[in-house]
Amino acid sequence: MNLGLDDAERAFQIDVREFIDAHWPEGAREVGGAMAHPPGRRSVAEQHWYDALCARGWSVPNWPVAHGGTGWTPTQHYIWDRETTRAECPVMSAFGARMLAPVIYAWGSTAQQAKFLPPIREARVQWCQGYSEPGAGSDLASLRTRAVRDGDHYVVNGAKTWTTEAHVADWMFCLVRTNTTTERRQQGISFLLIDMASPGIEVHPILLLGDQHSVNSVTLTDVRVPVANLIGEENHGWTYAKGLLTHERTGIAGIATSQVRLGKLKQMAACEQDGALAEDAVFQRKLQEVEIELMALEMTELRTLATVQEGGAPGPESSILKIKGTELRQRIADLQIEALGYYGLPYPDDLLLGNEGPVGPDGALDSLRRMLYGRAASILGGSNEIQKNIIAKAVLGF
Amino acid sequence: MNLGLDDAERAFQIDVREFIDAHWPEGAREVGGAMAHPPGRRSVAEQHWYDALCARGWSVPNWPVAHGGTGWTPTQHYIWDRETTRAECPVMSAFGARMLAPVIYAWGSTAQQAKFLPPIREARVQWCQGYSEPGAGSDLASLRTRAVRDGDHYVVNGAKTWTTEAHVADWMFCLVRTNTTTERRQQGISFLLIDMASPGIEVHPILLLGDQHSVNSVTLTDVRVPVANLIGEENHGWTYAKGLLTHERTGIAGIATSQVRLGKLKQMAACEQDGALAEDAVFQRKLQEVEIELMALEMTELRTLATVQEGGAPGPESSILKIKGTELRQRIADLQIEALGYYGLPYPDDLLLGNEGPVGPDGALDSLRRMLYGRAASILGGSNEIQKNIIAKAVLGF
Amino acid sequence: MDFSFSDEQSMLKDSVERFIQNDYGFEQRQKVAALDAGFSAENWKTFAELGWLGVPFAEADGGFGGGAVDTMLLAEQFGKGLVVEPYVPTVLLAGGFLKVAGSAEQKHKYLTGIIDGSVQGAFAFAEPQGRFNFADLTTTAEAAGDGYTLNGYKAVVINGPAADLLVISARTSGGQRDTEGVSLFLVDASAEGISRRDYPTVDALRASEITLENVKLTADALIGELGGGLPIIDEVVDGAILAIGAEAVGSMEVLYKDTVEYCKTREQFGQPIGKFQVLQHRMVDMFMEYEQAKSLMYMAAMRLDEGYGDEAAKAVSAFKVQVGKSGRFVGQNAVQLHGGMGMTEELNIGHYFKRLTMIDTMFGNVDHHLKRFGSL
Amino acid sequence: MDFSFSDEQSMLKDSVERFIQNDYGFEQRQKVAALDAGFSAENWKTFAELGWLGVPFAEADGGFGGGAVDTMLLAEQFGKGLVVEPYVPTVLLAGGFLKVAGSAEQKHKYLTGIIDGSVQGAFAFAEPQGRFNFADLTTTAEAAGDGYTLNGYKAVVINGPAADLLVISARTSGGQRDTEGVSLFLVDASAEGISRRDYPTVDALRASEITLENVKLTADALIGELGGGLPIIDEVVDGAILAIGAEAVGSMEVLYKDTVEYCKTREQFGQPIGKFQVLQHRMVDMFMEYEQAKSLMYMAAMRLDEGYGDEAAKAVSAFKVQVGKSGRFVGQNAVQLHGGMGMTEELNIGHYFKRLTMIDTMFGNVDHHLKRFGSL
Repeated sequence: MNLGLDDAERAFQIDVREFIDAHWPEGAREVGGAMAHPPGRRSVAEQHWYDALCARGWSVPNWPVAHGGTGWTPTQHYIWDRETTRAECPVMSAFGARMLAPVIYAWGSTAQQAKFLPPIREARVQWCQGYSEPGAGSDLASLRTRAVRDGDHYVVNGAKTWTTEAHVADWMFCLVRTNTTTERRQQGISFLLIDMASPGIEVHPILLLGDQHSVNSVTLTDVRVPVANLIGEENHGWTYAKGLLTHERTGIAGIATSQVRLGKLKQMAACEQDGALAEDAVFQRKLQEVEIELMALEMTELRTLATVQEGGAPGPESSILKIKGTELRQRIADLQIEALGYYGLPYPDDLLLGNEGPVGPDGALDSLRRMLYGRAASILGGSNEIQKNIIAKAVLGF
Repeated sequence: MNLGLDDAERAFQIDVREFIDAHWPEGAREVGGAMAHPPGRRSVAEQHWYDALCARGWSVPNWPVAHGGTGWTPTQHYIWDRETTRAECPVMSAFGARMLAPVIYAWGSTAQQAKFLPPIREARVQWCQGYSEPGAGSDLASLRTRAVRDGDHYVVNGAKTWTTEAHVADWMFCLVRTNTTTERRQQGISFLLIDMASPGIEVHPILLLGDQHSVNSVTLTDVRVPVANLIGEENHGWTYAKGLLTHERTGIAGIATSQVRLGKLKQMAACEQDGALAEDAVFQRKLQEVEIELMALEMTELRTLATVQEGGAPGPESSILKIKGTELRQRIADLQIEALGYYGLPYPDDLLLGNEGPVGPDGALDSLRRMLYGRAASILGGSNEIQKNIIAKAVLGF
Repeated sequence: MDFSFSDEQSMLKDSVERFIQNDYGFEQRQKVAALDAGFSAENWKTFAELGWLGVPFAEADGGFGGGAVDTMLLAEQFGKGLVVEPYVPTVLLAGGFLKVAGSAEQKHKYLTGIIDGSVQGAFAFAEPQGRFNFADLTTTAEAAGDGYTLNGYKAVVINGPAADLLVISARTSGGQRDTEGVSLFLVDASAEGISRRDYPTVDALRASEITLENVKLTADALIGELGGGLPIIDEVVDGAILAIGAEAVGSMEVLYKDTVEYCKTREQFGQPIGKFQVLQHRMVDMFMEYEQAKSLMYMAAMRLDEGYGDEAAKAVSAFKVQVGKSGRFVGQNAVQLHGGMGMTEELNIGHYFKRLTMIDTMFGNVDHHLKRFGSL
Repeated sequence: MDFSFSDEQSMLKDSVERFIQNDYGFEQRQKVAALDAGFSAENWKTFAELGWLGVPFAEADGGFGGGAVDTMLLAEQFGKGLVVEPYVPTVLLAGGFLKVAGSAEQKHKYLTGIIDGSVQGAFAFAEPQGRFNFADLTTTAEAAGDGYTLNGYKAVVINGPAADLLVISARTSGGQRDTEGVSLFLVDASAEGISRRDYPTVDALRASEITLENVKLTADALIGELGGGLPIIDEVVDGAILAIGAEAVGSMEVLYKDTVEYCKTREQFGQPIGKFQVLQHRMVDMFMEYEQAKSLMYMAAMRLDEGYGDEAAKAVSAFKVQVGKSGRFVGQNAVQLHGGMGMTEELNIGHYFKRLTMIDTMFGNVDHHLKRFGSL
């Protein structure tokens, strides 16, 4: 048992740092991570970063080596995540690389793997996730979007909602109902890949608190999808989606991001003009409490990763990461607002009055947006209440 | 709307203070209240206090005037409760005066009222409550103690548990099952008054954390109870018991007691030898938080009392008083232990090694006992989880 | 002790309640908030006609002669409707300074306009370095001839864009955080040397950054004693805290009740989500937080009506602490229990949440008022 | 990075686990705790035979050569069994001072006895006025001839009644709370001038108040440098904190698992109470608290094994904070969910709760270690 890096790991860390310095220079860094505003179209700097990743073979480290992954040890993954987060490197959209890809390499046909994996690995194609439906929320299995077979196509009709990045996505992976007469609601669901350019797809923005447009509703009217785009077997989509949800839970912990934000908050409190926060035992205590909980969660994640290395996919324990990770992110965001004092009030957002630029200290508006939009963290991707149900059932045996 | 006392109320307050000074002198005061150790046999000073109360007609202020109550306004009750709690006056056992008596004056026959109420009012007879049964906990309606009619007696067989003060009680009011074939479990239950001297009753102590013996289990074997001791109608006991449970919830808030204990804790923190706690912003903050919550709860209680004055019995809102009141008492007890530092460890209790007297500052052992025994406050009398169910149903309409 | 309202108070409450129900539904509110001005001049006229703008002022000054309880009743209803009209800055702050410390001439000059709705006011007190300390001032007023010259910078002045009359705090003597040496001035918002940067706030109010450059004031601009402004600020702001706290209580009532309704109707996993015990208990907690805040609201109002002093200030701080905590809990959980819908700009829930979050900051957050409570 | 145990560590863990399961059931534990001595001499002999008493000591000194991870594994199992035998005071405190700062002669003189089980130890550091500050000392050691004379009073000395060897902190120079001037002495518990008042603690340990009146010490009683005791105390106590924290983690595991089992079987309102979602989620919270505490336990152990310094001290304080919070939550809720049964002396639950509560106090509570964490 030890936490230190061995020589090889230390060499790897240096390698990563050099790579970052070369391809993601200091300028224009901004904390990424799961809850930052998802990317619209990319900047030149971002595109360069992705190109460099692909060239180096580091664009999809988590994938199996056969499909272009790196085969890193958990420690290497940990080093990679920490270093890139600290440097605020761009984060590839999770939908393709972290959520869909595992389904394709586990259950996709060879042809599908050949067609869909390379563009994701090379960050050339953006995906979105067509799971939630109006009125369904966390209860995915109640979905009603229908896909009816017509020759070598499915004809899809229905509506999806809370579809992040749908407005910039090239493709959507989508759960649809292919059989309406099953006993259990989880049966009769299929997993389809849909080209967003297909006729019959409409995307409407949903404005969320603190967001500047990342979420959408999507309607599908007589959308024709080639049968070749069905993953695995018809009516077995629920199985594939379930495996995927576990992956979603690990990605969402965002510990390194929280560490970066907490670090900035501590710095801000220390640099405050009259030092009121730096000398405020009560405020400092809150920072210390968050820091300790983050340390604990980081260790919990490392323990989970160590288990993964031995046994494969992360178990239901990963729900802890989701619950605690989102709680901590929300608390840090709240503390940021506290630290801002009256400059937590201004919101010169183009949604309201027209944007003349920031008011108050640097980043105040971003902090506010993050605090507001951050409330979604404990709701989306399976609310924290649902996560607790999962732990109660799968870990405690209820 | 005003919080001040008018002239009559101020005169009453002076009256009460003089009465207390005359009959409960400073010496040997100890905070009473619902969670203190219930009285065993009384001291001379206590007996004097009760006698004085009876002579003045103040022993059962909450009762209807016709039965010996005082007819006070809510403000007078509030003044009385505050002044007697601050002076740490003995508190009459709630079982007779606050829990049983309302049942008797509401549903008892004239003969029962004449027989049972005066000894309670005069503090001559002690009662205990035979509700809970082994294995039943908060689910009262599942009770299994049977009462079978035999001439002009019931023959009672069964067992009760968590019976506070059974070992010093003269009588027990008891829920028994008189019909086992009903549709709903709440039906077929009767309300019996049982002389604890009856043959067939055995009382066994249950030792609880921090307690020195107040709780018991009671077995009833062929106990003969005159039919004259049945309250109201046979099989309707649940109705009477339910009304009574509401009364239990208001009694249990213990706000004035918490105020006294918080006051002592603040004093202790201020007098501490090296002043560490007095200058500790974090500890002071916790005291301030509790003080504010107590202020809020006191106002909530006053609002409830004002409603009572208009409409009669307190509604399900009184569950707030139980939940918040017990939480606050527990928090104050925890803070007392925090304040004690290492002197929160010694427990020279006669249950363990033999009692050589206290170690550490005055009252340290009592603080420990209170902290431990205080955990029962959120369990007994309908756990706080049950109270929330009650509010969800009765107030929010679920 | 008496918890009942007088007939006048009940009438006032009913009148505001009716207005909110009939004329201030959520859609109407959103339209009003989206106006350039950030509020409706027409509504303001209605407030004046209904006498609400005169509630706290003495009858001799043309007011209604109301006390803290009256303000509380009015503001609680405003909170239910998420009213954006600048009642607090104009009537309770600008008006409040006149009421508490204004000379007969000053009252005569300005109160009529406030009461009839023709004058808007604001209190410019915050500075970027000062956090929640009213005495932490770098803005100065220097004696100049018969009057004063103001120089400095004021941050986040709520209702700055619309205000005709500014009350400005400035240092006339002492060090940057001394309690003595703080003075208050009545300033015409169009005076030379004043420039503004206007913007909306998170909760859809309007505010300004105000730069003061050699603003010339005559001697009669001073309100209260020279250097004795701090106790006046405490008294006036505590009255305003009661009002925004009461707004918060009104908002919490809407949130917990709307959440209960939503959970009763919204189905998931084949049943209304309100069947889930965890959500029920969460709503019970929301209900209890609301009740506790309401209790301290009554306490603060009654203490203020007994006369201003430490007891009243302590009750106000206790109330503000409770409002901060309860508001955060109720607001966050209303969003959480509404799921994705609670996050949308189109539903009312998120807007109440935003308002509650901002009320916690306004005039000092939980930590600030806990410390103040402990020091009184 | 590596989270796996070595073969020796796994063997040690298995051996303690077996002992707890076979020989230290709750009833046996209660019998042992009720003995006059407060623990079983026979068990202590077994500990010695199994080599546990030598775990942290160098092989050269007759020990096992183990590190913090080994102590952690052992203590975690002790916590599952609520072991009352005085491992921490004897092996980790008295033994720890010898290991960290003892001279070759001192080690030679005492370590054999500690390792073979014939010597009991205790660390007398707390004083009534000192709260959690190791440097706050009124006990003094004055130079007297070749040696020292001790005078003072020590509070709540765990294992005081059984200890043969006391390590006593005393001031040899400086003011009452100076960090310099704290010295440590090895003192024979039967020395003239030492008197004790013995008593049990809430968690069934044995402790003493110790009065020191002109206790004469020879020069070789000093351990470490004169006046340089504080850093030694920090290092030794941080090792002990890891152990009691690991005990807490073991206790939490028992509590959350027992509570889950209880809720699955206990019926109320016609169904197992574990069907109630509110209770399920509470148990999930208990589980998460346990996992978080366990994570920081690993971290603290690994940091200590990297060598003592600020990083290690910081990890230990973080762990102690987490243990305090998690322990309180898990303990209180285990009692709550067991209902009345959780309150009884006859069930194990309440005893774990008591132990967890006391562990929070021992060596400084949550507030103390939060502050220490922030200062490192």
